[in-house]
Order: sequence, then structure tokens, then C-alpha cells
Amino acid sequence: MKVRLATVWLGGCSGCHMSFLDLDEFLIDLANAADLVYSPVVDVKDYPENVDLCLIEGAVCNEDNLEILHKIRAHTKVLVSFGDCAVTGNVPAMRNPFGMDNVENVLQCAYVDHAQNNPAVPKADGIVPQLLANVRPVHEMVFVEYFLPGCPPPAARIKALVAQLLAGAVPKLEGEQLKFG
Amino acid sequence: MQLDELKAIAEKHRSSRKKIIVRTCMSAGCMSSQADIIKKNLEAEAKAQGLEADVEVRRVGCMGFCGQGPLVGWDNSGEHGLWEFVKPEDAASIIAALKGGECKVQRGDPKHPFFAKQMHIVRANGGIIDPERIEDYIAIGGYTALHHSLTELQPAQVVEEVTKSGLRGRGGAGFPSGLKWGTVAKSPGAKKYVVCNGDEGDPGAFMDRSVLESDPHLVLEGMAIAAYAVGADQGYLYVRAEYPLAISRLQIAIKQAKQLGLLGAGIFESPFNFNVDIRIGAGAFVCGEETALMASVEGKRGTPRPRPPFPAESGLWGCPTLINNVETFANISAIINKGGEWYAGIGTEKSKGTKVFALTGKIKNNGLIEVPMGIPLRQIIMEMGGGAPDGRSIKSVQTGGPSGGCIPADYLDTPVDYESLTKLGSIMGSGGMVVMDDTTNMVEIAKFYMEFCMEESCGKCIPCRAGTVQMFNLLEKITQRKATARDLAKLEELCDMVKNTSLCGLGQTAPNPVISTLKFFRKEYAELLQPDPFGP
Amino acid sequence: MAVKTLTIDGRPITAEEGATVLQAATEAGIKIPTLCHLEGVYDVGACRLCIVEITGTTKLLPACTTKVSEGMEVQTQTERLRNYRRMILELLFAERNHVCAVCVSNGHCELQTLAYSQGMEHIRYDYTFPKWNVDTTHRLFGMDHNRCVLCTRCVRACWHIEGAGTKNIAGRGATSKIITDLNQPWGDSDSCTECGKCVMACPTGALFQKGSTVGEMVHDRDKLEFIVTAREKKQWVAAD
Amino acid sequence: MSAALITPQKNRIQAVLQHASGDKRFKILEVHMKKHQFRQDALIEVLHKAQELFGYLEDDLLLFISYKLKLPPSRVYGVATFYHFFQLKPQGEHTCVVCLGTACYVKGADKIINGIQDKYKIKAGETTADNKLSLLTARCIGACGIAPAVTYDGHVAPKQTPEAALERIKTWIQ
Repeated sequence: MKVRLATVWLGGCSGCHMSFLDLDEFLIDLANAADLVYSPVVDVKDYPENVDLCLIEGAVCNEDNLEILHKIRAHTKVLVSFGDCAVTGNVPAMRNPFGMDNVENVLQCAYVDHAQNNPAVPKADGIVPQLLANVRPVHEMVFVEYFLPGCPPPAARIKALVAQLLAGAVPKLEGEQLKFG
Repeated sequence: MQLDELKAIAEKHRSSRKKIIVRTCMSAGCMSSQADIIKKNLEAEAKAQGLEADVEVRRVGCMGFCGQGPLVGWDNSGEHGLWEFVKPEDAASIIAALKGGECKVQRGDPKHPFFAKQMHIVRANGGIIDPERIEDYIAIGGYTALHHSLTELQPAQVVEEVTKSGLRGRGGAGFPSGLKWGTVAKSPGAKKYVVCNGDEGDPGAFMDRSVLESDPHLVLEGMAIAAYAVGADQGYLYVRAEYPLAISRLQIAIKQAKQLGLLGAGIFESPFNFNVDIRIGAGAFVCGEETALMASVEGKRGTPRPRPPFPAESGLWGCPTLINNVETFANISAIINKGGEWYAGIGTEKSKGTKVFALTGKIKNNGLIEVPMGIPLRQIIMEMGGGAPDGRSIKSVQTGGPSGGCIPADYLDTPVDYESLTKLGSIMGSGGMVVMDDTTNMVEIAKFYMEFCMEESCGKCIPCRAGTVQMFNLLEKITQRKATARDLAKLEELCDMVKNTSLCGLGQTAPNPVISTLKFFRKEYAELLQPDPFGP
Repeated sequence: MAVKTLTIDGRPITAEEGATVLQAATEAGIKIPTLCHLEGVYDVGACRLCIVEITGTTKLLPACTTKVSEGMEVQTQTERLRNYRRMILELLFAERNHVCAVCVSNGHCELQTLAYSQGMEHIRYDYTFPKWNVDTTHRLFGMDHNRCVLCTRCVRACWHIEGAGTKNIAGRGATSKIITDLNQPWGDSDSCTECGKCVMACPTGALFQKGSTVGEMVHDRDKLEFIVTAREKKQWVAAD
Repeated sequence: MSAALITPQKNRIQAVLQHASGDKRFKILEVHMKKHQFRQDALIEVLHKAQELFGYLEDDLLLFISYKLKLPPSRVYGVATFYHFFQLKPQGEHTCVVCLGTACYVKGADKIINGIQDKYKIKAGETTADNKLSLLTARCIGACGIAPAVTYDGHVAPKQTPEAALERIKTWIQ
């Protein structure tokens, strides 16, 4: 039975996924051991059920992020916060000090105060998801089993963690493998 | 000044006394209800009713029963009485009552357990003498203990007497005073200091304020004896800026003592010199911690430093320094006058003497009491305090302020001594005793204290500075019904860490109110927790 | 100078009387994590990362301010200590806005290094995301309060090595802040000598040379020790 | 070193001294400092006196003190901001200090604070827009026997209620 693997991309730059693709030949081993059932790199619309392992890139920034995260937690055995945005909030969370619990301030700052032309807060209800009051790391919203820090985590670090997980071990990263940034 | 001169002052003062003494409490509590006007009116009435020759209207310090204030007491040929809730317009009928007239003002009962169960050492003169007249203090035997120490005892004998008494620090931690004095005395150094810690910061505590306002010379005399015992010639009395009345009375007291040669150079014509300067705090709870207080005396930010070295070895400006609390110093002259053995006969095996408590909160009889160590908490709360008002029941008694804990009503039979209170997860503390009734939400109380510690953290060490913020946030989350069992576990883990890793007493004890309420009232926390659908 | 014998993590060690546990351990090649400690300035025992267990005392004591004594038994790496240290680091990360990915000191930061060497892979406490400013008014240097851990190394370097007293700490508790003179923009400082010792002393990217971009700010901390040794011992020992 | 950094320094302290020379309060403050022999460890006593004279501690005043005690300005500022008692901003015409000690708290001091906050739309530590009222809190003024206590313009009032507090403040603000 192959492991049902998912990767998701919340509020982040997709750099962690790029690093994931840098796994090179390990991707072949991975393909033998796991089915990629959901990911930005595969064309599946809805998060499936009974997922064994999910790597989550990005911080929780908007209502869509939160909704899918809740679904992911309900349908997945093991979650991994994948990269600094998921682990710490990182760059996306740098908006928080501009207005904790005040999204209007943040939008005003980004789209009006610092706009070069057409200063206006964009409004597209139902199309652009509502921002959450502030950006949070994944584990503050749902329970997360393991953490894979790095911005992005180097491919070797991703491999170390995933290989241990596929081998059924409790993954252990230490020393520089835990370095933020 | 010589002993015969001191005795002459006492004698002259005693002989000039009038027959009837009307004592008007002029401590901060009663002053807030126009005690000054009451005194003025009483004086005017005494004159108007032709009693000027027989009646002395005296300003006195705290009588203790603050919740019934303003208080006016009287002494007439061995008889005593007390009026409560006095208003300025009551002056006429009070003076009239002295000659048997009718008086509708509420009379206090001196046999009430609130008074009857007390034992006065520290507060012996409180509410009796005029704190702004040194003659009053001398007339009741003041400064004879200092004279005795300087002329009859070697410094080591003074330390010995204090050691024998079993007196322990009244600031909260209960360190044996004799041991501390001995260490300072033995520490090498030409310059030594004595510091009196009057930075009574515990919310809900006003023992030291009351002692300083009612009997400032008692504290000064204790400091002078201590200075002689340890070999210091300079003292600092650190008082909170929130106590302006205490500060002004101390200033007066120091001036008077200097004029009579009881402070300053060559006290009692001996080679012993001792000067006291007042240092006024500026609103920082952490300055109650001795190393922070020393930094503040030196004019710096009041941040603590690691101990060792202890102040006894390296204190103010690196010199050996004796730091004791106001109440500790206030016990000294009695110990010298009556002997360490007499003192050791009061209290329990390990906690000697008396302790002053500020009995406040949801209790019928609010005020200041001095009781022998070892008295069961129940006697204090139910008999002296009269239990909870408005027909409610007592839920808990908080002792030790933000460093202490909440003792549940089931444990009211606990004797009040250092060890028993510690065993219950609280501490003796400086003497604040805040009673809570069954309407009190214990999680809110824990949050109240944590907010206090968070705002009073000096910010020097990380566990206290950042840990109190996180603990407060978690408590807030719990009271807002947004927390899960995982949050509570985090809170408990933080309590343990902050307690064990913080630099000073503030951080090390900041988790105590949470730990003790979790121990006895965990159900109240559990009821606020929410399910955790996205948990493990 | 008398010599004391003690054990650290079970190893017998000798140290000079008056030495701190940290000095004795460092001499013996035993690494105790530190943050507010800086060679060249006096210790304050504030960060609590170097706390150790000493047989016979229930209190945990900071290695940087605790003096060695005869027969002392010191433990520096127990599970309990590691756990506490990790929690302290987590508290620091949650306290201000430490974003390693965009920090000038990324890769050269003592806080970052401490975090991974103590096994911190995430922060369990809710981030507080406070609003702090960046002072770039000085001609040569900048100060980003978001990255400050309030270790006061800059303050101590400015007071005790340079002697200018330009930097100090203002406020208290979580709102404490490193200030310049009367809490004014650094560029307006009357007393700053522009010596840069505060920048050298900083463990994180809070103090930086202007013009540094991500990962470029390497603090030359050894230079402070060099100056102090030269001044006090008249020994000019080039740093490694 | 750039000359631009030197110039404001000289101007600033000289401007402060100039300012001080025309203000009698600075003279009184200096006499007070002299009483303490300009000792640096008297800094807190000097700040108390300065606040008593000026109402609050503005930058010029702090600079004057640092100059006279020969202390770095950063030290004076650091000390002034450490202690709650020192105010670096001017207060309103009237001050209302609600004691939040434990005894006052369990007897409803929080309700007094809320009452004033709601009525005058200011939080603790703030002053009303018309500069009439500053609302402050105290950690414990030691008047626990008469809790809850509120200090109005320096005078302690016993056993207060939200209604009593608002009544009192009303006499200040028409």
C-alpha cells in the first residue's frame, strides 16, 4: 500500500515547493513509495479523504487558507509544517504589526498609502478571499505533528524528514537542520 | 543626650498630661474621611464647652479598625472607649459625652474579638501616641532600648539577643534576622549600611504604612540599634511615594531625633554615629526585592541582580548592607527591652513573635491586626474579621499578594506561621490578607495577579519579562472561553519554568497565584475550557 | 591564586578561585549556551540560558555569575535544563518580530544558532507581533527594535568599553526599549562617538551597519575582547 | 566625524540652559540638587522634585538634570521611564487615580474604572480631549481598609462607587 501524500500551498511564495522539486532523483524513490493525491503540482480540485501525510507550505492568511486547513486536519493522519511561513508566519506575518486585528489598516498601508497610482483598496467579494485579522503559523490554528523549518528548507532537509517518515520512524531533525531562514 | 535627660523629658511630658485624652486617628485611611477636620472641631468644641483644661485632643496613628473609620478613642482615668464612623459634625456631642452627655455616634466595643484577640508589640503605640511628637514616644519609654544597647551591650550581644528571639524577616521570606545581622556584622568592610525596606508594594497590604504613620520613631530606633550591632553609620529608609503621610511623619521624626541627639553624631554621647536618609520610591513593585531596592537607593533603575553575592556581603555601593523590612525593625526595641527569650516565648516553634496583617476584601471587619504567630486562620477570619458580609460565605483567603496563593475555606484551621502557609502553596508574605467570598471567580483573581506581575516585571530577565506576558495571554484566553486543554497544559508548563528560572523573587513567585488556584480550584478552570476539534 | 576543584557534567575540573562556572566550563571545553554574556563586558545574569544545576541547591543558577567553589558538582545539560532553555528561546521568538529569512544577520546570529542548537523547531507560544520601529537616522548604523532581545550587550559596551553612555534601556517589562540619549533618533545623538562597539556587541541583527543586506551583517565581537584585554592587561592578542 | 552631529549638541544644552535661566523653577530645582551635593545617586530624589515643580518631566528638564548631575542623558531617561510615578507627558487639569490593589479590586474598583471610561471615552492613562481629566490607576495606595479607594486631585476618598466617582468628576467638568 503506497502512502497517500499531499502538499498544500497556503500563504507563501511557493519557494518551499520549488525546493521540494529540487529533490531530484529522490522524487523517483518518493513516487515509488507514495501517491501524490493532492498538490499545487497535480490537477486535483478538492482535498481528498484518508490522506496519510501532508506537507503544508505557507502561513494562514485568509479565510480560504483556514477553511482548507481545517479540512486537511480532519482528513489527514500526519501534518508537517513545511518551511518558515508555515512554522513561524515568516514574511506573510510581517503585516501583523501594522494592524493586529485591523485588516483595514494593513490594506490601507499597502494599497493606498504606498500606492504609486490608482490608490484604492481592492474589493472583489466572493473572488478574493477575506484576509484574516492577522496571519498565524499553521500550528496555532490546528495541531501539527512535525516541523520542517527553513526559508526554504533545503532539499536535503526535506529528504531527511520525508525519508524518515516513509520508513515509519518518528522523524528527528537536529542542529543546523532546524535552522530558520 | 544622656539617660537622665531622656527620663526628664519623659517625666515632664507625662506630668503635663491632661485628665482626658481624646485620640483622633489621623492615618491615611481615616484622613480620607476628614479626620483632620474632626480633630479641629473636637479641639474647638473642647474649648467651647469649657473642657480645655481637662481634655487633650491628640493626633494619633492607626487604631486598626480602618473599615469603621474615622475613629476617635478616649481615655479617662483608666477607662477607654471608641467611636466609629465619626463625622466632623459629631464633635460637639462627643465632647459632651465626655461629661456624661448623650451621644448618638456609634460606639465601638473594645472587647470585640477584633481587638481582644490581638497582641501588640509592633503596634503597641499605634493609636495611642502622637506620631509627630517625639516626646510622646519618649514618654512611653522610647529610645531606652537604644540607650541600653549602646551603653550596656556589645554589638555582638545585640546580635545574640536578636538571634535568641527567633525573629524572622517580616518582608515575606522569613529569613532569620539574627543570622542576617551576624553575617553583616562579620563581613569585612569599613563602611556598612542599614536599609529599611518600606516599599510595601503588595496590593492589599498596608501594615508598613500604618507603622510608619503611627510610630515612626519605633522604626528609627530599631534601625539605629541594628546599625550599632552590625557596625553601620548610615541608614536609608526606602518608602513608597504612594505614602506621602508616612514620608512627612518620618521627616519630622528624623528631624526631632537629630535635634535631641538620638540620631546623628555621638548618639547618647557615645562614639556611635548614625544618620538616616529617606529615599522615596517612585512606583516600582520590584523595588521590594532587596537588590532592586539597593539599585534604586543608588539612584538607578530598580532592577535586581543575581544573588550571591548577598547584600550582607556586597550591597549598597559594594559595601556590606543589612536590609530588613519596616515591621522587622519595629520589633527590635521590644526585643532589647524585654529580652530575646521573652520574644521567643510568643508564637510557634519556628515562627516567633507576632505578625501584623492587613485584613481586607470581602470581610465584615476590615483593618489592621497584630496577632501571635500560630493563631488559626479561622480565628482571624471568622472571629476577628466576622466572616463574609451580606450573608455570603468565605471561599478563599489570599496571603502574600502576587507572590502568594489562595487558601481555600476548607483549610481555615491552618495555623498562621511561615511553614504552614508555605505548605499550602502560599506564603506569609508581608501581611496582606485579602478575603474572597463565594461570588469571587478564582481564575479572574489569578489573572489579576498575573497582570500585576506582567506590568511590574522590570524586563531584565527573559522568563519573567516574556513569560508573564504569555501566561497572562493564556489566562485571558481561558477567561474568554477560547482556550483548550492544550492551552492549560502550556500555562502549567510556563508556571514551572518561570518559577525555576527567573532572576529574582518577583518572577520566581509570579506563577504562585496560578499554581495555587489550579491546585484548589481547578474545576473553575476546567469549566472554562473549550473542545479542541483540530487538536491531536 | 588558590585553585578550586569541582566537577562539571561529571568531569573533574580545576579552576582559579574567583572564576565563574562559565569560565571554568569554557576552559575545559564544555559549552554552556549563553546570550547576554559577552567577553569584554561584565555579566548581568539576565538571559537565564546559562542556568545550571548545582548539587546542594534547589535553585538553578546562572553559570556566568556563579563563582566556582571547592567540591562543587555542576550539571549543565540535563533534560530539565534543555527544556527550560528551549522555552526561554521560544519566549524570545514570540516576543518580537524575528524573521530570520529577511534578517541582515541571517546565518551569523547568536539567537538563530542558539535556537537550532537547543532543538527548537517551532514556537509553542502565540506570537505577539508587536509594532516596533527601525531607526536608520544614524549616518553609519541602524537599529531594528523588532530584532532586539534586550540583552543590554550594546548598553554595556557603550558604557564600559567606550565610556560614552549613549545607549541605555528605557521603560520596563515587555515594553523596555534600547534608547539613544533622551530616546531620540540615533542620528541626533549628542554623545554617540560612532565607534560602532554597540554594533559589534549585538547578538542579533538588531544593530547593523547600514548598507548590509540579508545575511551580510557579521558582528565583529572578538574585537571587543581584544580592546578590553589590550587596555586592562596590556596584551595585544589578535583574535582568531 | 560630521560636524552636523556636533552642532545640535551644543545648541541643545545651551538652549536648555538659556530656557532654564528665565524660569525660577529651574533655580529651585538647582538649589535642591545642591542640597544633595549634586550627587548622582540622588537622581530619583531630584526627579521627584522636578516633577513636583513642573508637573511632568519634559525633555529639556531631563537634559538639565543630566547636565547638572553630570550623568548621561540616556541614564536619566532610563530611570525616569522605569518608575510609574514619573510622568513624561503633561497631565490634565484634574487627576482621578483609581486604586487597583487587590482589596479595591475584589470590591469593585474595576467597575469604577469602566464607569469613567465609558462616560468620558478615555482609557486608564489617558487624558480627555479638553485636557480637563486624566484617568490613572494605582497599584495599591495602602488604603485597603476603606476599599475601594479613589484619589481625586491628590485627596483619597473612601468606599467609592462608580456613581460617586462620576458625581465627583462632574464637579470638575461642566
